[in-house]
Amino acid sequence: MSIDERDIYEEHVLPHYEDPYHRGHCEVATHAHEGDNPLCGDVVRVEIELDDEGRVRQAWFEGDGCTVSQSSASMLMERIEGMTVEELKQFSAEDMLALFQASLTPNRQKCCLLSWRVLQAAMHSPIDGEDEDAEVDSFGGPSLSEES
Amino acid sequence: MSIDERDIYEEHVLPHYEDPYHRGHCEVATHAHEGDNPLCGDVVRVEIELDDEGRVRQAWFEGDGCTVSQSSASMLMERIEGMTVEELKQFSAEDMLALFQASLTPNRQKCCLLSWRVLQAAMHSPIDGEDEDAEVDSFGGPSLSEES
Amino acid sequence: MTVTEAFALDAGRFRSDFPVLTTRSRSGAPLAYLDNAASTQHPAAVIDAIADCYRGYYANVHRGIHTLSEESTERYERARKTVARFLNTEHARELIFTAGTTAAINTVARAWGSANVGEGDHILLTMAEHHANIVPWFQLATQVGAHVHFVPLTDDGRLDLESVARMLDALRPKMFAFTAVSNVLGTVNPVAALVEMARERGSATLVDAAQAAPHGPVDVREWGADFVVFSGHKVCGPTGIGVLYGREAVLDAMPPFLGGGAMIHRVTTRGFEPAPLPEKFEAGTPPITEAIGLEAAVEYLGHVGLEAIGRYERQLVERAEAGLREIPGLEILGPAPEHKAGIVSFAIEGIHAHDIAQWLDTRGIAVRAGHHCAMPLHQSLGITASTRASFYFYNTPDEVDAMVDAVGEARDRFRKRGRKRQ
Amino acid sequence: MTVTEAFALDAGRFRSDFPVLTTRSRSGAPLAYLDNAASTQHPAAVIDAIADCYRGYYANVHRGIHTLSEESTERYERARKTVARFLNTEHARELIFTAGTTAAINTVARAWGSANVGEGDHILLTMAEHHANIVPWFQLATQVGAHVHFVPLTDDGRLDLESVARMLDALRPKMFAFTAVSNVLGTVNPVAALVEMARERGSATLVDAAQAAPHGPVDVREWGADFVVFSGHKVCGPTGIGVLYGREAVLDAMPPFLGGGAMIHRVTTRGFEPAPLPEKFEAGTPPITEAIGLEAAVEYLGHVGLEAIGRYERQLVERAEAGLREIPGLEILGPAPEHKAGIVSFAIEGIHAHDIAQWLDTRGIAVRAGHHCAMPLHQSLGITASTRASFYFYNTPDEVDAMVDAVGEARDRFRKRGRKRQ
Ligand SMILES: Cc1ncc(COP(=O)(O)O)c(C=O)c1O
Ligand SMILES: Cc1ncc(COP(=O)(O)O)c(C=O)c1O
Repeated sequence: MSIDERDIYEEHVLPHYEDPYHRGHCEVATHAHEGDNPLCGDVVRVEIELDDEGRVRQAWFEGDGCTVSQSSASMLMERIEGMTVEELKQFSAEDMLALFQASLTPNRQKCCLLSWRVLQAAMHSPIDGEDEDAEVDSFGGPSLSEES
Repeated sequence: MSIDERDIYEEHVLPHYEDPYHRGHCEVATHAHEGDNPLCGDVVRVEIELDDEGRVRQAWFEGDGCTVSQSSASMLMERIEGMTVEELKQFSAEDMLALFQASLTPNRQKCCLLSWRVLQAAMHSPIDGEDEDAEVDSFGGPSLSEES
Repeated sequence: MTVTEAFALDAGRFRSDFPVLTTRSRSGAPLAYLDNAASTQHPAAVIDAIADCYRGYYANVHRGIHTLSEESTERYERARKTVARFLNTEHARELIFTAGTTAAINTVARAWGSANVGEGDHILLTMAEHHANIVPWFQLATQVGAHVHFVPLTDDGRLDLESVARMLDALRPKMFAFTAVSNVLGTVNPVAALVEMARERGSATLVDAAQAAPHGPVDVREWGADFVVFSGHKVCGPTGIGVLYGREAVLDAMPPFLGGGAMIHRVTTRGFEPAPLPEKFEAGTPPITEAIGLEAAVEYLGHVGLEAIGRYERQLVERAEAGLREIPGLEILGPAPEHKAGIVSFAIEGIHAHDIAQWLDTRGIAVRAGHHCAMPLHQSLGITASTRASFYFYNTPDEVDAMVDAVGEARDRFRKRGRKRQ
Repeated sequence: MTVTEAFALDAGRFRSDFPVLTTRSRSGAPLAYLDNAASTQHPAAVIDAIADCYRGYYANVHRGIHTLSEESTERYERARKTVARFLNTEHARELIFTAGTTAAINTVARAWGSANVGEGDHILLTMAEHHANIVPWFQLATQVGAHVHFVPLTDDGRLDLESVARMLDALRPKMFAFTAVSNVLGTVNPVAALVEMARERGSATLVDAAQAAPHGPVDVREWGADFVVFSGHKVCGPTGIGVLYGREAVLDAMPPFLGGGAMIHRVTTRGFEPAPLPEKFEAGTPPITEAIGLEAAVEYLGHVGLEAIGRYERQLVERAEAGLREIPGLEILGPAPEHKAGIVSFAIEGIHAHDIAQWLDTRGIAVRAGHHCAMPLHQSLGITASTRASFYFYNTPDEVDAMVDAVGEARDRFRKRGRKRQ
C-alpha cells in the first residue's frame, strides 16, 4: 500500500466505514438479499425499493465485517439510487472496483465485491413472502479474475 | 551386473534354474507351506520331511517365477537336507543371500528370499489335515533391510 | 524398417531439458528410460517451477491476505486454469486437484457412488482396467450391494463395441468406467463413442485418462464423459497430484468426499455446509507446489505438441514391434501399432518377465516387468507377468533399437539349453 | 521486557538457510513471516532434496526392478524410516504417508470409523479442533447414525481434565479425537494424560499433531494414542504429504481406505485382497519426492533441535504478549504463554481482523486473519474472526517487535474517530 492508497483510505474509505450511507432497513423494500464471505466472516444484506418505472428509489444495507466490505457497501448504496434495473445490471464488477478507488489484492476484491454480488442477487429476489427466508448465499469461491 | 556376476549366473544360478534340485512333491512331507510375491507373481511351495530327531530328511519345492526365485529355492532345498530344526531357524536371510552368491538389488532380494521365508513358515506348519488349506502367505512387503 | 523414415518429432531437441536423461546407469551405460507408463521424467522447467515457489513466494493458499499467500493463491488458481485449458473444460471450477488418479477415482466411487449406486445396481468396467479403476468399484459394490462386471476384450486386446453395447443393454449399469488407453496393451479406446453409448443407456461415465493425457490432446467436451481423471507424474509433472474433472452439474449434485478445511462454507457444533466448487472437493491444504509444477508440465507438453507426441510414439512402437517380432518365442500383447499409444508389452515363452527386465537394466535400459497393476487383464491373457517398454517423446529410435537387441540377448541367455547343476 | 534475556536459540544462524526469508515484501519492507501455523517456509536442504530426486534418480517406486526405480524405492522407504524415527514409532510400517493431515484424519474416520462406530455411538472432540478434525467425524456420524460431542474449554482456553473425564464417563465414546496444540489459541494439551483417560474408558484416540510436530519432540509411544497425524508443510516440508501413524495392531485390524494399485495383494474379476502394512493404506503412486523432501525437513529440524525450538518460540510469545497487552482494546485469546506453543491470537474491539492483517502486510509482516478453520471455537468465543501471529525458530525478536508496533498503528488507524463522508 503506497502513501497515496493510504490517503484514499483516510479520505474515502474510512469515512464510509464510520459514517455509512443508508445503513439500516428499508421498510418498503421490494427486493432484498443477504450474502456472506465465509473466508472472513463478512456479511452484507441489501434491501432496495424499486419504483413503478423500475428505478431504485431507496437502497439500504446492513452488515458486519472489515472496512472494505462495509465501506464498499455504503458507497454502492449511495451510488445506485436513481439507477434503473437495466443500469444496475450493467454496473459491472469492474465498475464496483472503480467506485471503491483504492487498489485491492484479489482477496480484498472479494470483500469489495460482496455487496455488489448481493445486489445482483437481490435483483432476482423480489419480496413476496415466499422468498423472504431464501437461503443466504455465500461468495467464497472464485476471485474476480476467474469470473471474468 | 558386472562380467563376474554374469558368470555366476551362468555357472551357478542358471543351472539350478534349468536343472533344479528336488522340484516336485514330497509324498511323506511332515511340514509344508506356500507363499508368493504378488509384485512379480513368483510362487514357491516348500514341502519337507523331518525325521524323529528333528532333522530334515527330504526337502522339495514347487513353484513358478523368475530365475532368482526358482534357482534360489533349488539351492535352498539342496542346502538344508540334513540340517536340524535348530539349524534351520538360525539360517538367516543373510545366509540365504550368501548361498545365492550373485549380488542382488533390494527388489531381487525379495525374489531370492521367497523360498527362505516360505521355509521358515513351513517350520510352523506341520501337516495335520487342518492346516493343509491354510492361506497362502504373501511376502510383498518390506525388503530385507527393513526387516533386519 | 527403413532408415529414411521421417520422424514426427526430433527427440534430441528435448532431451537436454531433462536432467535425468543425461545421467548414466549403474552399469555405466547411458540411461534409456523406457518406463514412461509408470512415470515420466521431468524437464528443468517443472523442477524449477517447484523450487521457485518454495524459494520466492510460498505460503498456504486461500485463507491469507498477506502478500505471499495472495501470490501463492493466484499461482495455484492460475495452475487450475491452465490445466483446465489442457483438458478444454468449460469452467475452471470443474477441475479439482487431487493426490493422483487413484485418489480421483476413489472420490468418484465414494462420493458420487454412495449417492447414486444402490443395492442390486451394476457397475461396468473393462478387462483392461488398472487396479485404480477396479478396486474402488469393488469397495463401493461391497458397501452398497452392487455388482461389478468386466467387458471382455477381443483376441487382439481391443474393446469390442458390440460386447459393450450388449452389456450396457443387459445390465443398464449406473456407471461405465473405462480407461482411454490401456497401460499394458497400449490399446486406444474410442472414448467419445463409448461415452455416447453409455449415455444413451442412462449410464454415467468415468474415463481413466492416466495413459491418455500424456500422449495426445484430451478434450473433455469432445469426450462428453461425466468424469475424467489423470495423474501429474505421468505428464512430466510432480508426484502428489492428480486431476479430477467433473461436469459442473454432476459435481454440484455430488456430496463432498474428504472433510476438513477449505471444503466447508460453515461449521458449527451441529454440522457443516459444504463450500461451492472447486473447494468443495479440495479439503485441507492442497498440493500447492505440485499444482504449480503441473502447470509448468502441461505448458511444456503444449510446447512440444501433443499431436506430434502421439504420432512420434506410434513410430517408435512400430519400430520396436518390427524388431521384437524377429525374436523367437516372443509374443507381443495387444493390437497392431495403429491402435496403440506408446506402449509395447510382450512375453517370451519360458522366460520370466523379471529376468528380461533385469537383463535390460544391466544394459542401462529401464523397462517394467510384472502385472503392471492389471492382474485381471493378465489373468485373462493367461499369464502372470509381462515386460513393458513404454515410450515418450524424449526417447530415440536408437534407444528402441538397443532395447530390441537387449531383449534378444536376454532371450538367448535365459532360454533353457540343458544346463546342469554341478 | 528485559533486553538482556538469553534466547534459547539464535534465529540468525538459520535464516540464511531459507531463501524466501531473504526476499522483500511488495512494499519493499523485509519480509517478517509470522504465518507459520498456516504453513512454514522451506530450507534449501528440502528444496534441493526434491530437485535432486527429479534430476538424478526419479522413477515410480515399488514396482520396478530397474536401477532408477530401485533407488527411488530405497529413498522413499528410507524417508519412511526417518519420519518414523522422528515420531519414535515402534515399526516403520506403522508410518503411512498420506496427502496431508486432512487426508490422514479422513482415513481414520472412514476406514477405522466404518468398522468401529455404529448407530447411537459417540465421538468426542474438543471445542478447539481444526475443521479437519471435525468435519470427517460429522460425515461418519451422519453415515452411521452416531453423535459428535465437543468438550468445552475453560475461560482461558484450556481443556479442563474434569470435563473430559465427565464426558468420557457419560458418553463412553468410541473415539476421542483431539488436537495436541490448538492452531488458534496455541494451547498445549497434556496428550499422554488425555490418552490414558480415554483408554481407561475404552475409547480409541486420535491426536492431531499438525501444530505439535513442528514445535517440539513428538514421541508416539510416550503418548500412547492409537493414531497420530501431522502435515509435511507445517514442519518445513513439502505440500502434498502428511503422515498417519497408527499402532500396528489397529492398522492391521482396519479395512483399507482408498483402493488401487500398491494397496492390494491380489485382484481378480471377483474381488481383491489388501496388501500388508504399510502399502495397505498407500493406494496408487505415493507422494515420492514429497516423502524425500519431508525426510530432509525432519532431519533439518533435528539439527536445529526440537526442544530448543519449543523453548525459543515460547520466549517469542512472551515478548509478543507483553507488547500487545499495552494496546488498548486488544484481547489476547487463550491461556498464559507458559501453556502455549508459538501462537498468539488476538482481537481488537471494534476492528476487523482482516483490516489488521492487511495493515501489517503493508509493513511486510505476514499474519493471518479469519476463523483459522476453527469456526466452532470462534463461535464459542463469541467472535467471527481473530488475528494470529505464529512463530517459528527462524523468527527474530525484532520481527516480533515490528509486529507489535504495526498492530498498535493499525489500531490507531482503524478505530472510530468520528470521520464523516464528504
Ligand atoms: C491443528 C490442525 N489440524 C489440521 C490441519 C489441517 O492440515 P492440512 O491442511 O495440512 O491437511 C491444520 C492446519 O491447517 C491444523 O492446524
Ligand atoms: C491406466 C492407469 N490408471 C490409473 C493409474 C494410477 O495412477 P496413480 O498411481 O498416479 O494414482 C495408472 C498408473 O499407475 C494407470 O496407468
